[in-house]
Amino acid sequence: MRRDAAVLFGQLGVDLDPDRPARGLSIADQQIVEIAKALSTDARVIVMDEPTAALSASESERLLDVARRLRDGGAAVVFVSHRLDEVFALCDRLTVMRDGATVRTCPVAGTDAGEVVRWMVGRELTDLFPKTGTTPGDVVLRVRGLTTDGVFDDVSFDVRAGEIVAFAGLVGSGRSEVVRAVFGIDRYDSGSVEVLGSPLPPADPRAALARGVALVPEDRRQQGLFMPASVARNTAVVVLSRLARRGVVRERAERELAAHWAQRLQLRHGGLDQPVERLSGGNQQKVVLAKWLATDPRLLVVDEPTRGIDVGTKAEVHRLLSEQAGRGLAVLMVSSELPEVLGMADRVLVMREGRLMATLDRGEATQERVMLAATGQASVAGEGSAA
Amino acid sequence: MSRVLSWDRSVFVLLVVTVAVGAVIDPDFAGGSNLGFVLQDIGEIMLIALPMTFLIMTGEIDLSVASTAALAGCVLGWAWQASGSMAVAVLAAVGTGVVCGAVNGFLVTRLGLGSLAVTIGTLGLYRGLCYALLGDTTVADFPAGWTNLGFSSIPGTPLPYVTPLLVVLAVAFGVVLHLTRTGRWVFAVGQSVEAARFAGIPVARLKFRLFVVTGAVAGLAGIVYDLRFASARPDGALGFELAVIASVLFGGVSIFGGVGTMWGVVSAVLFLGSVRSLLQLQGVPGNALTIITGGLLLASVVIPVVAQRWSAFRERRSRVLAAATP
Amino acid sequence: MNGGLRRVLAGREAPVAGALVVVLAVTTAVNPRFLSDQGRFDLLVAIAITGLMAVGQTFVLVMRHVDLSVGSVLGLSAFMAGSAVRGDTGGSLLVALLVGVVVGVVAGLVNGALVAFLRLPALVVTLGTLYVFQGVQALLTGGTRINADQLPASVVSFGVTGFLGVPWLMWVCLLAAAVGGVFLRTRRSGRDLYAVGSNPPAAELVGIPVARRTLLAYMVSGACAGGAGVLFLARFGGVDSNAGIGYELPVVAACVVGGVDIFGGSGTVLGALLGAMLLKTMGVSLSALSVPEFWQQAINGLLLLVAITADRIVLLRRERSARVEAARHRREHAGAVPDPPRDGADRAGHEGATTTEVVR
Amino acid sequence: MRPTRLRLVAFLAVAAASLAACGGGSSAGAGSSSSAAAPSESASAPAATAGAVKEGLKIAILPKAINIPYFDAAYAGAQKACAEIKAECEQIGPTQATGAAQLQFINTVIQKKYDALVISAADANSVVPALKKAQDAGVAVVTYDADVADTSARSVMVKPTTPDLIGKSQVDWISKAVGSGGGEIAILSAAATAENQNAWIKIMKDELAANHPELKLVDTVYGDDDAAKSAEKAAALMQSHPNLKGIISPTTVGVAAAAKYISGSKYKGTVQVTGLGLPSEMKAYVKDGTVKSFGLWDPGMLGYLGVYAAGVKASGGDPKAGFKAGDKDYTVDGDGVAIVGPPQEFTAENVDQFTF
Repeated sequence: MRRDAAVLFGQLGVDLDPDRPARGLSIADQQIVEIAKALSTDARVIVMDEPTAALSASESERLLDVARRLRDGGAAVVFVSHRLDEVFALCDRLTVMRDGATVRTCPVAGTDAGEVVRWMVGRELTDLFPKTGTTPGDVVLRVRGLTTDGVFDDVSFDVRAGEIVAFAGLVGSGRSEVVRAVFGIDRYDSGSVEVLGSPLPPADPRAALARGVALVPEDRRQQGLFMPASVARNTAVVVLSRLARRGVVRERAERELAAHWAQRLQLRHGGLDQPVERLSGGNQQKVVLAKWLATDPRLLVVDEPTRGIDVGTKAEVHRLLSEQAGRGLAVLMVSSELPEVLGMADRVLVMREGRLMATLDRGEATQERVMLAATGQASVAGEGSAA
Repeated sequence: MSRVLSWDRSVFVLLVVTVAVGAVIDPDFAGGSNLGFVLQDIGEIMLIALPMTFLIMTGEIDLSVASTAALAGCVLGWAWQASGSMAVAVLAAVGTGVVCGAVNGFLVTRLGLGSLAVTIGTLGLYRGLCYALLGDTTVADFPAGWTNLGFSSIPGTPLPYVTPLLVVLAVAFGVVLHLTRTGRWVFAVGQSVEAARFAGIPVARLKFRLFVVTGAVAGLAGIVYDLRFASARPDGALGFELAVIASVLFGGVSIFGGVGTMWGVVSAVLFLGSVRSLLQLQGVPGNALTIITGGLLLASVVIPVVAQRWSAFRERRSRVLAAATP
Repeated sequence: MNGGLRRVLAGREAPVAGALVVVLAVTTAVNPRFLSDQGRFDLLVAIAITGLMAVGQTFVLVMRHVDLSVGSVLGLSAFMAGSAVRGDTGGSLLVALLVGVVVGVVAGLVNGALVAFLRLPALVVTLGTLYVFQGVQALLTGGTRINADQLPASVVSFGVTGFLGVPWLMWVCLLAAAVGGVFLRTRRSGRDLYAVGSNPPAAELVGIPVARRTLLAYMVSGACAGGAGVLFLARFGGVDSNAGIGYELPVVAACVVGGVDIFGGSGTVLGALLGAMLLKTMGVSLSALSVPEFWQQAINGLLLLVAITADRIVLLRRERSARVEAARHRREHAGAVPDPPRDGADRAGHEGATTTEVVR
Repeated sequence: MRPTRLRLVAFLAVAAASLAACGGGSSAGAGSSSSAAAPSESASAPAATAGAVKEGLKIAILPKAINIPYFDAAYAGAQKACAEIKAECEQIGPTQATGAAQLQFINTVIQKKYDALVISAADANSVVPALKKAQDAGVAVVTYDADVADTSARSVMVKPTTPDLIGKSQVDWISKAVGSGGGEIAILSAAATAENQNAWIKIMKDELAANHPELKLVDTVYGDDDAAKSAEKAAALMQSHPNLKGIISPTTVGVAAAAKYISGSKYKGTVQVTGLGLPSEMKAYVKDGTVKSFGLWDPGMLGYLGVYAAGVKASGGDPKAGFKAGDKDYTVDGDGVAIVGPPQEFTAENVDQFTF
C-alpha cells in the first residue's frame, strides 16, 4: 500500500513520505494527497472545489500542473474557483453561475476577465482596490523579537494608526501564527507585544480586546462565526458586557447594534434572527467584520479577509478597510492574494519559513520582489525588521 | 430544527397532555399526595439536570455527578457524626461537591483531557472514596427535624420541602442561561469553541466554573437524597448519572452542544417523572418502564429528525411545484 | 523493515504495554502467586469478556461514535443463547455461540441503522437502546434464571478449561482481536472506518459509503457484545436478569486507556485489548497486594485518571517535539514547506480544501 | 487484615448507627401518635386467629427486586396464603434492589389504597420514612426476609430464622467440610451495607472465636450480589491467601459464583465452599463435589407467613400478640419478630427434592 502511494506521488511529480500523518502536511500537500486519493480509484471525472483558495501562488501553480496532467491523461476535470487568472490559465470552457442559476457557458478562449466579472456580479465593476492615501499616525502595535520555537522566529514590526500593513508570504510561512500570537490565541516563547506603548499580556485575548485589538480570523466558519446563531447574536457576542445591565443582556440594544452594522456594511440578510449559516460566504464575512468593528478597535487584524467570497463583496470589504484606515484605524492584514496585498497595503511584510524576510513600502512593493522574498529564491534588499 | 416543531415545546405539550390524560384515567394520579410524591421523587434528578444542561450545552459532560452526590452525602453523614452540627455537615457536603467539580474541571480545562474519559474515571474515584469513608456502615441518626425536611410536606400543602429549592434554582439557572452574558457565552462555546476563543470568551474559565457549579449542585442533591432517605450510605444515588443525562437530552439539549432551553429540560424532568408515576399507578411492570424510558429517549432524537426531513421534503416539493406553475 | 519497529515504538500501545508489564512485575514481586498457573488463568478469564467487548467498541469509537448498549446486549445475548441450549446435553456450544452472536448482530443493526440512516447522535441512541435492550431482556427472562445444571456440559466446561494454559474464553477474545485488528489495518473497508472517524464529511466526499460502514461497525460491536454474552454464560454457568448491567463504562474506559481516541480517527484493536488487560490486571493486583477492600475502587478510579493523564502528556510532548523537528527539517530542505501541526486544527475540513468525487 | 484505624472508625460508626437507630425509633414512635391510635384501638380486640382475617383484602408483595428466583419462591408462598384467606395479592417491585427504587412502589401502594404491604427492605433505612407514610395512610405494613432499621415503621417482621442459627449453622457446615485439621477461611458477602449480612458475619466471628479455634477467619470481601464481581473476589481471595481452606458466602449470588469458580479451578477439593444458596442454582456444584453442603430456609414460608401477619393487621388485629397461619400458631417476640424455623441443610442426597 505504501509502495502504491509512492508511485502515485511520483506520477503527480511530488516528493512526499507516504508514512507521514496528513495532519502535519501543508494545505498544498494535503490537496495533493486528496488528488492522489482520487487517482487511486482510477477516477474518470474529478471535481475540484476551490482547490487553491488556501494556497499561495507557487503552490497553486503546482496544483494547476497536476490538473493539466490529469486532463492530458484523459480525465475530465471540473474546476470551481473564484480566481479568474487560474480559470484562464487552466480551463478550456467555463460556466458562470449567479444566485443558483447558470448565467453563461462558453469557451475560455472567446472571452476575457472583465466580461466574466460582469457576468458574475451582473453589473460593471469599476474600482477593485479603492485605496485612499493616508498619513500614518502614532505607533499602535509594536512587536519585537516574537518567537515560538519551530513556528516563527524573531519577528519584529510596527503598525501605525491609519496604516494598512500587509503580511505576505506562502501559506505556512507563519503569518497567521504571528497574528494569532499577537492577539493572544496562542502562547509565544519569547519576545514582546506592545499596544499604544504598554505591553500586552501574552495568551490573553480578553486583554487584547480590552486594549482595542480585534482579530478577524482566517477561517470564517470555524473561528469567525457561530453558524447556528442569528445575525444579531453573532454581531453582539464580543460586546455583550457593554449591552448588559446588571448581567442581563438587553435584547433591544443587541438588535439595534446589529441593525446599525448590517446597514453600514450593506448586509444582505433575511432578518436579524436569521442563522448566519443561511447567509452567503460574502455576507458571512461581513457579519464577522461587523462583529469586530463593533468593538470599536484601535487595531484591526484581518487574516485572509476576502478568501472564498465573490468579487463584488471583495471590493466592498476592501473599500471598508480603506475607509476605516482613513479614519485612523491601524490595520494589519494577512493575505495570500498578491493583487490584494499590493493594492491595499501601505507597507508589505514578507515572511518565509517563520522569519520576516523583507519590509517593502508601497512604492517599492512589486509582484516580483514580494514573490522572490517569499520563496527565498533571492535575497531582497530591505530592512528585515521594523521600519 | 423547524421553529414550529421545536422539541422543547413538544416536551412541554407532552407534559400537559400526560397530566391531563392521567387525571382522567386515574383519579389517584392527579391527587395532591401523588403530586407531592412525584416532585420529591424527581428532586435530585432535577437539581443535577440544571447545571448539567449548561455543561452539555458547552459540549462537555459530567458522568461523575451521581458519585459526587453520593460522596457529598457520605461526607454529610460523616461530618454530622464527627461534629454534631448539621450546619457544619451541610457546609462540608457542599464543599465536597465543589472540590469534586473542581477536580473534574481542572483535568478537563487545564490538562485538556476529554470530559467523558475524565468523568468515567472520577465516577469510580468518588464512589470509591464513599466506601473508603463509610465502609460497610450507614449513618442513619440525622436529627429528626432535618429528615422531616426530606420527606414530609410543607404544612397545608401537598408539596415537599424541596419544592421551593427546585423552583428557585430552576428559575435562576433559566435566567442565567437565556438572559445573561454567561448564558450567551455558553451557547457560543457550544456552537464553536474556536470561534468563542477568537471572540475573547474565556472558554477554559467558563467550563471550569460550570464543572464547579455542577459539583456544588450535585453536592446539594446528595444532601437532599440523604434527608429523603434519612440515611447516608456509600451506594447512594447509584446510576443517577444516566438518568440525569437522559432527561437533559430528552429536553431537547443537543449532545453536540449549542442547542437547548432550560424550560425544555425542566419540562422533560417533570414529564418523565409524571409518566413513570402514571405507569406505576397503572401497574405497568418495572421492565416495561425501562423500555419506555429508552424509547422516549430515542423518540426525542428520532422525531425531530423525521419531522425535519418531512418539512424539508415538503418545502422542496412546494418549490418545485411553484417553479412548474407559470 | 525498520519502519515497522519505529511505528510500534511510536504507537500509543507501547506505553500501555509497558505499564502492564510494570504492574505485573511489581505485583508478582510482592506476591509470587499472582502469576502462578492458576493465577494467570483466572486473570485471563477475568480479562476475556471486557476485552472482547473492547475489541468491538474500538470499531465504533474510531468512527467517532460510541456504543453504550453493549452491557444490555451482553445480558440479552447470554439469556437467548442460554435458552437456546437449555436442557440440551449434546455438543451445543457452537449453537450457543451462534445464537449469541446473531442476537448481538441484530442489536448492532438496530443501533447502526438509527445512527447511520437517521444520522442521530450515537451517545443518545445507544443510551436509549441501553434501556430498551435491558428492558426487553428483563421482560423475556421474567423471573427465570438459567443455572449451571440446565446447561450442556460443553458450555460450562468451556468457561473453565483452556488450551496451552490459556483459557478458551481468552482464545475467543484473542481470535476476535486478531481478525478485527487485521481487518482494520489492512482491508480497505477497515481503513474507511478511520477515514470516517477523522473527518466524516471528507470521507463522504471521497465516495466512502459512510452509512454502510457505520452499520458494519455497530454490527461488529454488537457481535462482540453478543459473543461476550456467551462467554459470560460459560464463565458463570448461568445468567439472570442483572447480567451486563453497568458494563458499558468500563469497556469505554478500557478503550480510552488503550489509546483509542474518543473523538475518532485513531486507535487500534490491540490497544483496546491492552487497555482492558491493564485495567483488569490493576483491579486484580490490588487484591493480590492486599490493599484494603474499601480502598480498592477509589484507587482503581485514580489509576484510570493517571493513565489517561499520562497518555495526554506523552501525546503533547510528542506533538511539540514533532513541531520543532518539522521546523528543523524545513530549514534543511528549503522548498518543502510543511504546515506546523496545531492542536485540534483539522485543516482538511475547511472550506477551500480540494474535494474529489468519483463518477463511475 | 485491614489497618486497625479503619476498623476502629468502622466499628465506632456501626456502634453509633445502631445506637441512633434505637434512639430514632423511640422518638419517631412517640411522634407518630396519630398512627399509634389505630393499633391501640385494635389492641383491645380479641386475640387474633386465622378466622379473624377479613376476606377480600388487597395485599401488595414488594420484594427487594423482581425477577429473582428466591423472591419468586417467596411470592408462591404468599399466593398460597392469599388463596387461603381469600385475599387479592400482587407482587410489584423494581428491577434493581435499591431502597430508592422501592420508594416508587410504596407510593403506588399508598395511592392505590392497598390494605396491606408485605415488603423485604432492600435498604434498612431509606424506606423507613415512606413506610411510616404508608402506615399513616392506613396500610398495614409487614416486613419479610429483610427488616427495616426502625421497627415502628412496620408491625411484624417475618424472619427466616434467627441470625444466631444462620451464623452458627454456616460455621458448622464449613467446619464439617474443612475437617478437623482446620485452617484459614474467608467470607464472601454481598453489599458492604447489607444489614442482615453484616449481622450474620458478626455472629459467625463470635462463633468462630468461641468454638472453632482450628478455623481462622482471614478476610471478608464484598461481591455486591454481582456474579462477575463475586467470582473475581473469590479468585482474588486465592491470590491473597494461598492457604485458604474454605469460603463462606452468606448470599445466594455469592455462593453460586464462588462454587462455579472453585469447581473450574485447581482448588476444587482443597477449598471448601458453603453458605446460603438456592438448591436450583447449587445443584450442579453439590453433585460435582465442589460443595459438600449448604443451606437456606424455605422462602415460600416467608411469603406465606408475611401474608397472614399482614392479613391479621389489616383486619384490625395485632399480629404482635402472635398469629395463626394455616393450621399452625406462630409466636412473636418483643421486637415484633416471628421466626419461620431453623435453616435447611442441602446435600447431594436431598438437593433434588427442592424446587426453588
